[in-house]
Amino acid sequence: MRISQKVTRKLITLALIVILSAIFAATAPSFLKLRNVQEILRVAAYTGIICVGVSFVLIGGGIDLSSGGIICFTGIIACRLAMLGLPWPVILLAAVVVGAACGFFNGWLITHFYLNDFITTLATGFVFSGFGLLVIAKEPNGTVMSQTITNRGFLVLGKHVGGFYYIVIAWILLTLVAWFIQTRTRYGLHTCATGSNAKSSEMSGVNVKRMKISTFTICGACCAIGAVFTVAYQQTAYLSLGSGMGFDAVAACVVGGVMLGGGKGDAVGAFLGAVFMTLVTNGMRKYGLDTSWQYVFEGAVILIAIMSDAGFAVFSARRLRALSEKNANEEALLEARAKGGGAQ
Amino acid sequence: MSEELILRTENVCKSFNGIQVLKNVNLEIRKGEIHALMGENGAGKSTIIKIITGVYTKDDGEIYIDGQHVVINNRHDAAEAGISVIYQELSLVPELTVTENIFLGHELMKRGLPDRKEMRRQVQELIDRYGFLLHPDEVVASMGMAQRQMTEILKALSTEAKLLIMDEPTTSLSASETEQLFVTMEGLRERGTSILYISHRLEEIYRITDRLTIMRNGEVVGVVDSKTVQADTVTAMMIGHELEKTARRTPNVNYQHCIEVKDLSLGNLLHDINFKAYGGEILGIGGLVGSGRTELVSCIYGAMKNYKGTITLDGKPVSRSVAKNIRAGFGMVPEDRRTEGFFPQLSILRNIAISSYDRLSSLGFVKAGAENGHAEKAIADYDVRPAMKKLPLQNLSGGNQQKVILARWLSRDVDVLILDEPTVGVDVGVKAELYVYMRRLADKGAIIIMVSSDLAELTEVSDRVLVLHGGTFFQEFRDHQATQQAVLLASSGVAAKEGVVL
Amino acid sequence: MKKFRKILALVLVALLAVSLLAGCSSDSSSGSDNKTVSKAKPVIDINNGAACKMAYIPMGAGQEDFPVILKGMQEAIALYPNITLDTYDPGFNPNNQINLLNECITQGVNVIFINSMDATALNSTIAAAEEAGIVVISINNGCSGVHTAHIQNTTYDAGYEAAEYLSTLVPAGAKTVILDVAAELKPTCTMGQGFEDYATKTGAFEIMEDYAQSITSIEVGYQAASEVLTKYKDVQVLYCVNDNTAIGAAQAIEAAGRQDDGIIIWGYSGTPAALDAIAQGKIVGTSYSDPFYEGYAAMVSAMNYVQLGVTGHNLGNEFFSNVLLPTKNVTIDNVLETIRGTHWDMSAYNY
Amino acid sequence: MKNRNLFANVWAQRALILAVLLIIMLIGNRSFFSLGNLRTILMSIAIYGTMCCGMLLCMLTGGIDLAMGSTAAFTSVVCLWYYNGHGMTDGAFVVGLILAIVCAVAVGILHGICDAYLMLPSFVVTLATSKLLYGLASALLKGSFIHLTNTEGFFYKIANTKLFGAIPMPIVIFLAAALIVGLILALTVFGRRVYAVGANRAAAELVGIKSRSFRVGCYVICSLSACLGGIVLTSMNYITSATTAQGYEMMIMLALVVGGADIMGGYGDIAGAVFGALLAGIVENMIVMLNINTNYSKAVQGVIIVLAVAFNVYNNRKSAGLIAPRRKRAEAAPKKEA
Repeated sequence: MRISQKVTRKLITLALIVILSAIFAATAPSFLKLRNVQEILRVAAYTGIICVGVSFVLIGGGIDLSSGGIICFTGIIACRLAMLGLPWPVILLAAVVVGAACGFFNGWLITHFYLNDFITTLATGFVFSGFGLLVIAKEPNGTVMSQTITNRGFLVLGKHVGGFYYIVIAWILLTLVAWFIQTRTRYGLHTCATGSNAKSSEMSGVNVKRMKISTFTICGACCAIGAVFTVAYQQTAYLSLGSGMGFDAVAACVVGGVMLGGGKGDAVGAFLGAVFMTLVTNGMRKYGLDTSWQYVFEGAVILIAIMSDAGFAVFSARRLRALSEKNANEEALLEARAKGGGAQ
Repeated sequence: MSEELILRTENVCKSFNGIQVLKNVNLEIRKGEIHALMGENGAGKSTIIKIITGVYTKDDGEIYIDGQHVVINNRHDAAEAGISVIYQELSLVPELTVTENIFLGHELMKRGLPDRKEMRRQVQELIDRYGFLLHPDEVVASMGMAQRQMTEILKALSTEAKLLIMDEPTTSLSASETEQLFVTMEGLRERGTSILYISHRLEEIYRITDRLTIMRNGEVVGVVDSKTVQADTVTAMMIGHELEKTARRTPNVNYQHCIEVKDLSLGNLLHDINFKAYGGEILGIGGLVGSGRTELVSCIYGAMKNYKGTITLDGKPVSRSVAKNIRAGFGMVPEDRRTEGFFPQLSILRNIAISSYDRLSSLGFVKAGAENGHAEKAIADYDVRPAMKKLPLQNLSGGNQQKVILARWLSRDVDVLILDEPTVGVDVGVKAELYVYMRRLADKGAIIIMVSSDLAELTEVSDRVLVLHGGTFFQEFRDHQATQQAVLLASSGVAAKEGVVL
Repeated sequence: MKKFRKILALVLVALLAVSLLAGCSSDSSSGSDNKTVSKAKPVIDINNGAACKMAYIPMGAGQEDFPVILKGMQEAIALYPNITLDTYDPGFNPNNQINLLNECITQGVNVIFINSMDATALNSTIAAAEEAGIVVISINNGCSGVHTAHIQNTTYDAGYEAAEYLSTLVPAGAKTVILDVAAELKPTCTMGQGFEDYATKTGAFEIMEDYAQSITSIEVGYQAASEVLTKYKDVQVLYCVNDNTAIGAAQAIEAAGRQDDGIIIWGYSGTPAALDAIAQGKIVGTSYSDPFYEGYAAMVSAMNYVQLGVTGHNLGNEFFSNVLLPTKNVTIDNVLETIRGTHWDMSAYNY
Repeated sequence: MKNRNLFANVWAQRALILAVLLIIMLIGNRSFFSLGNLRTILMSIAIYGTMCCGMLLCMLTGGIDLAMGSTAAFTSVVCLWYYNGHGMTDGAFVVGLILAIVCAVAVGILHGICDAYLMLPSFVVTLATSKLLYGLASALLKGSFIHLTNTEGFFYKIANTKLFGAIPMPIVIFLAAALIVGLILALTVFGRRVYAVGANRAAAELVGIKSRSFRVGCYVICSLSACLGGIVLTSMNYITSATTAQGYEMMIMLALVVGGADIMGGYGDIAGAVFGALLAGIVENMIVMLNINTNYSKAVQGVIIVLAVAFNVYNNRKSAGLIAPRRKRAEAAPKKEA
């Protein structure tokens, strides 16, 4: 059975990752060290968990730029709760609830008022980081107080076991669950349908509005999970937590094949996208090269990814046309036969 | 074909804000029959279909499915009653596979998850039963037009549809794909599924359908057996009353001023097109929807650039750039005004003046006075209502929007005017006005090429008619020989006696 | 489809290979890391050729004194070809600084210099570095967690001495606004605190507001100062915690047409632009310290620690050694000789 | 069909918002109403206001440019790098400026081709180029930054002289840019075509406008305005680096949206853009004046933007007749009865 386009797209990203790691491993001594692999996975996990949430929104035909704000808000809440000495499950649950609420607010605002996803989530991102400032611990004279978390029950989340940070394990689990939901459950099918052709999905009885709101809610929850693990690792929360993550997560998803426009790609693609982007950044640092080249390279990689994907689409469109040309020459044959019959 | 009826409508009536659209429509479709429905644009065909499928609600009259009385207020009622529709623009989800599309909205669940194996098995079974060339796991996006059509049919059949309504399914299919579709439909007929087939193409009606209902002006004018009916009787019933004779104009044709098209071909759509359009005459181009008329005039206008062959105006080659042609005096009223015609949120003034800024500006700056004057004159000349030049065009009625687009070109006394379905969705009053303006322009010696599938318009308004069929010109009707029947026959490839076969 | 995938993969590999080869060729250090860094910290005898890798992580590309500190460091290791120093650009983002710290740990670097963006955010990562036997030295804005050394020019005394000098220029109880560092840097940059303590002790200044806002550029300083000017019409002294804010404040006053109201502006760290502004009388003065010496001192202490094989973690001490470099009040009278002696790149100014 | 309802007209809505803000300030802090404070507000929005005018043309034709900040940084770095490297004479400045303009045009063309011809998502493309330009700028300066020191040269005078002794040049440049773009949109054929391409690209093609190359032109103008903004900002701060004008593109887009523009194109005008920039500046200033923690400014602007977007959608849908008065919506008669 021919491998479907989705799998091919993921194979390309996987191939790039393998090639890139091979090159880095060959030329940079410290690349293959256990600690470096751990580090790559940990950083990729932080972006990856947000990418899982964003992939739901992208597949559903929307876009979410407020993940930075949600991370800041839920991260600070987690930090405040951790200072109170609560165990990590309670904190994680509280953060996820708040994150989901922020996501729901996004989805409700967009579907209820027919607003444009891009601008609305950009604006709500600012609003959520404003909430973050509201809840952060402050000195009596109003300036922000910086706190170091010492609550053992919470800091365990930042540790690693058998070489894998808990955030990495959570990331892999989340990706598998998300992939299962997106490809195996009815909800996933309906999300993909809504993203690909909202009108006909609605005609077939899919509640498009509820779909859109739920994708944003899931995205909010994932941002909260990512924030909690990061705060646990850094043992503190600060105002600029998660800044710029909104765009990086979308870029990683696009590189992983979850394209804007809806219906394409899935969580595993986003996983590979996150790994690839982190790999590029990490690898480039190995050469003591002026880090500005790392930004140049990152920009170039994103451009190549979208162009190759567009090329991919154009190529498959050309393949389609070739198919119909093949039918055309059959036509001459049929034309002759039809003329023979003719009408009375 | 057994005798009892799958569908019977009894005196169904429907009117929209005062206009009676359907008058006592009785439609009868037998079990296991492919029943055709024909009628001119505006005869009420799609309204009765929309009532049967629950898009509109009927004013009165009854609908019987399988003999039982049925109330259909929305799509779900229609689906439960076993009626499903395939619209012209398909309603498939490109990113999903065939199986997922077919079961979208009513997936079979097992232990809370969609039961993929079972659904795939059922789809495979349907495919084998009807002999489609489909694979259950192929993604719709990577499929050709015919395969998508089959998937759409399969989707209808998967809900045990007793009656399948197909609205002009073959417009964008190639001949081989159409043939595949007919084989499928014959397979459905054997298995007892009845099909209501709407089409303009007579040869298709002969080829595939058993009986044919003809509608005109919201009434059923006759039900005939497709196999034996003569083409002339069908067209006569469709046209019925003679259009009240508008004064036929005797064009003073200026044979020097002409556009000549020499052996033009475009992909596998058009091949060896040769004709001339003379100044002072209105040349009508007939043919069925999808026979390449729009593409032909787009080549002349320069909007389509990848054609082979030569087009010359008074001997000089016509450029392939729209901007140069406009400066040379070309103008085009596009087929679909909403997507290609007007600028919704811009004012009437802007919509009219947009084509004439070469005249209304100097050194790149728009002369406001000239622009206002130009627009106000156009609004007055062509009686655009409401005559408020600052009003966004989206707030106007269809007729007035079309007038604005026409005014866009007539206001710069264009030399070559191309009109593509100029009077679709326009009320009768505005229609007559548009014809007057066109005739006035022709009298000034301009070349006018009008593409239309409104037979009355084609025969009455244009002085000469060329009919496209099978990718090339099939027949020509000179100096008003064209009758609606002749044109209709020609567009189906049946040579009418009046015209000259090319 | 197969053909396309092959072409795409080949193009990508070629691109990656070319850009990386370019990268490798420009990489001077291929230090053969002969001794793997084990748990216990071995003594690296740099004086006779033992290789030593060092990394400097500033706040970001726009940090003004970064090139001068780097010049100081490079000067200190000029005679040691076996010591290599790499620099990184975290782009003013604490999360990137954490990732870069981990990067250095992985590359088995021996010494890390860092200007931290947040007093507490980096603590856990720095502790990890210290445990791996890496000497971590923070410069200027330091970290509250345990690390080997914190080199900074005396921020508290700078504020105190500046207040002392300014009190001689203004009548007691002069209305003052402190344009202070952002909250997260307050624990380690205490010049504002020094100024305030002097004011409360001697009553020389009436502090109207401690405006805690992270100001990195002159333009942001300009906006903050002009807003403060309109809020407090009668302000007499503007104590700014960095020179960009001071120059921005001078611009704001000029724009408001109040240059002859005698509003006193005092900066901090003495960048070329500030020295030039002092020379032209736009600002009254600044607490000057030459970042070159900071870099030099940091490198020297790093080399000592590396030779002794001692890190803050090994010493197990609660408090890390804090090297305070004195700041000098530079005003119109001693600005010219300071300019002559400074390591700042003053070539752009014609002195 | 003029709707007499007071708040339907866009200008009434804007006047209402301004009135509310001014009343708050009357209660809050009187010194808000000084001429000096007005100049402060205008100075704070001068730079990205200029860039708003360039971005307006791009947004009107349905484009998005997230790389404006990095374009401003990169072009100003190139200009100053050349200026300092070649004796800081006015001649060197002109050559530097030409180099910067060439870079800006190149960036604009890249964005235009990716969006109009290759149909790539311009959101991700411009995000990628912004990273690319940041990297190139910091590579050129080896990660640090570059000073503008020649205070006699024209480069310095751009932002530091005052027109008629009172109005700082950046404000003059901002108002001039707004005026020029306003004139272009109101009076020139180019302006008419911008609105036509924004309203309906296919229809524009049929009226003789090559909408694809036209949109590339708009992207180029957008990048050029970013270059102008970068140069003026550098002259103001006597310093530039890869991080100059970082994050400006967000403020610009939000200001345009508050001013009535639509991400999908076709809506918006220069008065709206100026109003959006002014409103952002006023809010920023108010927050400082009312002693609110300045980090809240982004959150407050977020709220205002969501309200503005809701207003815009409501206005556009109402004028398009999508929101019919209650009565008529019950039985929406079909427009085209086949």
